[in-house]
Amino acid sequence: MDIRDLVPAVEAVVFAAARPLDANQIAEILETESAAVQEALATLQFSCDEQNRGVFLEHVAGGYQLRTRPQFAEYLRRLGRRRPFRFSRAALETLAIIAYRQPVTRPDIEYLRGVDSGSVLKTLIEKHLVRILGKKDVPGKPMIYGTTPAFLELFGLPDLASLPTLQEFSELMDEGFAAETDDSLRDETEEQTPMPANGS
Amino acid sequence: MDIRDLVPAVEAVVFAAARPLDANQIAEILETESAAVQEALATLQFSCDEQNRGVFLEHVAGGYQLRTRPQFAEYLRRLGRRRPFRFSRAALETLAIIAYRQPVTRPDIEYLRGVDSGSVLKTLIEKHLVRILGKKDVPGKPMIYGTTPAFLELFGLPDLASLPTLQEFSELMDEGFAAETDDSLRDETEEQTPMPANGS
Amino acid sequence: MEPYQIHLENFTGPLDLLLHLIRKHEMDIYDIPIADVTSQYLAILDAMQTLNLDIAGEFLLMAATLVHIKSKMLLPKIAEEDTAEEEEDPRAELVRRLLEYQKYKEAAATLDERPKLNLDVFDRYAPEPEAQEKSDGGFAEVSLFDLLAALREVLSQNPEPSFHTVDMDRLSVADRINLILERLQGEQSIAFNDLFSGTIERGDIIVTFLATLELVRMRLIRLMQNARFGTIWLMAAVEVGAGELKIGEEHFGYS
Repeated sequence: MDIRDLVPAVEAVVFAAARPLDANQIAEILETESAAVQEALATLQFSCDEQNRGVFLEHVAGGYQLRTRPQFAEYLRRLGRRRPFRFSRAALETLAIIAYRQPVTRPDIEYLRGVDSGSVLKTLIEKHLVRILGKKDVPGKPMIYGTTPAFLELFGLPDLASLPTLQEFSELMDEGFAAETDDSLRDETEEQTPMPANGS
Repeated sequence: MDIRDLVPAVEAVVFAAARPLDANQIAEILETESAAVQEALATLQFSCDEQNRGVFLEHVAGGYQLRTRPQFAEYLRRLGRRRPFRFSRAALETLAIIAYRQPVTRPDIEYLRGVDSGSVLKTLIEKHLVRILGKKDVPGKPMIYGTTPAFLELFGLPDLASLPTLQEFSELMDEGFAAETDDSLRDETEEQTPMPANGS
Repeated sequence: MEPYQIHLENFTGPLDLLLHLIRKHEMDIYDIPIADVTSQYLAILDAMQTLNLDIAGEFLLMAATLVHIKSKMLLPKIAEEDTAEEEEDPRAELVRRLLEYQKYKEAAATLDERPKLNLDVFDRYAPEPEAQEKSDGGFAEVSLFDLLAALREVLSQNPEPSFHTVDMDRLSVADRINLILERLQGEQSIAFNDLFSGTIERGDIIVTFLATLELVRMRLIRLMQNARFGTIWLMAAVEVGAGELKIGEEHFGYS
């Protein structure tokens, strides 16, 4: 299949698939090379942006999916397709901790948050955003938790490595409190720079 | 909304809608005139054809819908066949009993489930999640079932000892249904399927 | 309504409340005026108590921690050089936790700003495919949660007390049983001692022993010994014809 035919074929497959598909999966369906599909995906992504289309190609949860542009959100909510998740701050905090620290135990989460997190954890599991990964090989064998592909899909992330970088304070921690009155240190840490927005 | 914005907006609405929508319905969602939507639909239809896209706008009973081009039908049928195996409740129950109770016989499973489990067992064996471990030296020489390495792989577990115990799970699940419970969650659970609603 | 009730609901926990106080009063997080922050924190709890509002245990625990830090700060510093070096600032642990918490709080806010599926962006409406038992596309995502929920459900309908206490040991034994039966496939017999080759850990030995006993009890294997103190041999209790376990055998080489 030449590239001129491949781009619409890839579009059709991505359009028809219920879940994000990666280049290998698409290549298998179209009986072609993964590299060619990769190229076609790039072309499709570009032309969605270029041709002022209502949808864009998002790299999400290890695959590709067509999604409507965020600027139409207000109208599309009126379609009443599915009730969206409404996160409490507690749920978001817990989800962030699990996303960045996985595999993580419930006591770890609770130490970081300073509050009991059982019911929040339960809700996140029931919403299939968090899953039980198994057990930690330490005394007491606590259950360990991590995020699901649905978490990546919800937030439009290609993979966990694409999570926005955490504001890192650990360097400072290592130096301990001997240096706490050191002004140069304070300057560095006081700039509460918000994390990169990381537009998707 | 001017026509340049209206075309992608119409595309987004048609793309995301659960069923075909007519110009009036789209106009209502986009808070604009039906005539303008009609014009945008014509532009969209034209550009789908013109820009060599994998989908086209079809006027079907009751409205407009984006569909994949017929020439890709063969590939898309393949996509349909690739549909992943979804666990029925019976399959999940049987698998859970085997996982936690192995080595186990078919009568043991059926005693716990209260129903014939032969065909479910067969499916699980065909799916390489369950295997015959051997035969019991008692009258009838019943077969003994256990899980396979593929079972562990599916659930991302290093070994069976890493399966959370029912007690640990129950402790988490019996956490008070406090403030975290909301309606979207309740909708999901009422469906009676213990599986993720969208398989992700 | 009372301002403090609204207040409480706005905070996810004591760390969140403390961070708020530190920011509001423009305190230096690396040099927290512990007396000030403690009195402000306690004032909020007092006000809530006056209104007969339930205060979560974690908030009270933090109050105790703050008072404790405050009292330690009031103790005269020991002058001697050697001890002074080892002594950590009493606030250090709290500061570490606050900074760590703040990191995730901000991460949560950043996450929340992203366009979310079904709220800000929409995928194509694809109706749920019917459950398909015949397919070649691998498995739909299924989680341990689903497995455990199914187990819990089936057991709640059919209570059998002994079954409810599936514990780790039992599952470790199940692992070993699988291993032993796997080794017996295609072998006439295996030496009991060979089951322990390479095993040094006491727990491992016990698990292997229990697995062997369980297999004998279930009449899945037989043990044979030719002479007193001779080698003990394990063999399948039932000879399995070559064709019979064909399906089973395939599973070892899953791809």
